[in-house]
Amino acid sequence: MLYFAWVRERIGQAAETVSPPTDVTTVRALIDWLAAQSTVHAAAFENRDRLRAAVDQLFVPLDAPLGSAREVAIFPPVTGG
Amino acid sequence: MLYFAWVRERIGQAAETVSPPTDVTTVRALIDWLAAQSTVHAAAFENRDRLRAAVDQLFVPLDAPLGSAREVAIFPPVTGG
Amino acid sequence: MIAVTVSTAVIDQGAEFEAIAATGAGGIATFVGLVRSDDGVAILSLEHYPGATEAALITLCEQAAARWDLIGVRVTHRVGDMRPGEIVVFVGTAARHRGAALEACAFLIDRLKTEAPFWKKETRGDETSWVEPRDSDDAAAARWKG
Amino acid sequence: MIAVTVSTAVIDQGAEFEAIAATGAGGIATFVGLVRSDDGVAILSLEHYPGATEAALITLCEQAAARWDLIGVRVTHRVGDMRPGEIVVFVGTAARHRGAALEACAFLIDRLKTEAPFWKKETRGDETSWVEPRDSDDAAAARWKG
Repeated sequence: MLYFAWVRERIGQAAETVSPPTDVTTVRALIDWLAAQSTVHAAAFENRDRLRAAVDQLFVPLDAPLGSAREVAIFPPVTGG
Repeated sequence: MLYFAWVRERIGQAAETVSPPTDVTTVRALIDWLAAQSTVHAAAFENRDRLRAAVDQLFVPLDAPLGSAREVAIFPPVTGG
Repeated sequence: MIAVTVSTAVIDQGAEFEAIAATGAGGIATFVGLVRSDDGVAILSLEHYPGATEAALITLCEQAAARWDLIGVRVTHRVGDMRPGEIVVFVGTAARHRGAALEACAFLIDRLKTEAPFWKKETRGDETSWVEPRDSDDAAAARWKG
Repeated sequence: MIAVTVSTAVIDQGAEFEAIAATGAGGIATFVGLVRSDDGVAILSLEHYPGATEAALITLCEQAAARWDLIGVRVTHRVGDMRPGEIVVFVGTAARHRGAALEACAFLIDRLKTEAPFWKKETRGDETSWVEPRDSDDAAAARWKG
């Protein structure tokens, strides 16, 4: 897992390795599972509408399948430029 | 009179002072009158569609009135930038 | 010619312009985003997603090159901490015809704002806050659809 | 802040950019037209109508400032003889919002091409020829009507 911006700040770390059960097959399910593991994650992910995701560096909707993803990133909407 | 670009080259001078008769009241009539004065002017003004004009530095259609203009410029369509 | 750079180095506008002008094109359009001097921000911090950022910018440049007849495309984005008046992003497009250069430049900055993984944090006095995305940015990006 | 310059001096893009960036704005759009290096032109000569040129450019800048929320507008046009790779014209717009800067910049160069009294003559080898206006320039200028 990679976290950016205020998601990173609320989680308290930029990266962690997780091993979700096999029935966690989408990004949204992964977020739900992480939120159930700790109150820190639950707080960081409180408002799902404000979260965006990338799977193996490709931007995807939260309902996208995880497949055999090695790298999942969770972050707020982007604000560059 | 001021001339620019190929109009200036064909007339052979950049400026001249003229005194048209009082019945020359538009830019187009002034061009016609000048063309009648010399073959050089007639050749330079041969194709009226390719001429543009300014009266006292304001861009005007050829049928615009001369009024009491002090400076009339004749030139091709512009090509700057 | 596509050139994408993401770096903490100060962006030198003159050098960026020379690089895109070296294409020999007749028209160069640029957009430069700077840290504003007038709204009390002392430090603007840019975080990004290394690797994914560069890939997203290259994809945008390729889309622009496919859509307009361009001789060169250059996007240089700074990350890290920067101060008022410093350049955040340089977008430059070179083309034979000015319309292509101008439209591609607008396309790139509009889409970069919504599709490249950068996040801005502003420091005003002792306060820091993450910049919220603007609806107008989504609208600007959407007008290039289809 | 409107700044219009017509001069035979070489245009220094870096200095032009610094002048428009000094407004403190968050977004700067620029368009730079150069003498192309690829079509055999050895010298491009720009003739203009002194006095009327500056007035036409100031009018265009005022129209842009009335139509968009701009912090600065800068148009610098070179006249006289210039060589491939040299800058013919610099248009720079500064604004709080990038859309205003980008649109005003496109408006200015489109309208300048059809409304400011400049004439281009190209020298290729021993041949010189006056540049003919392009229909596409009239079309580009017309899209800003109304």
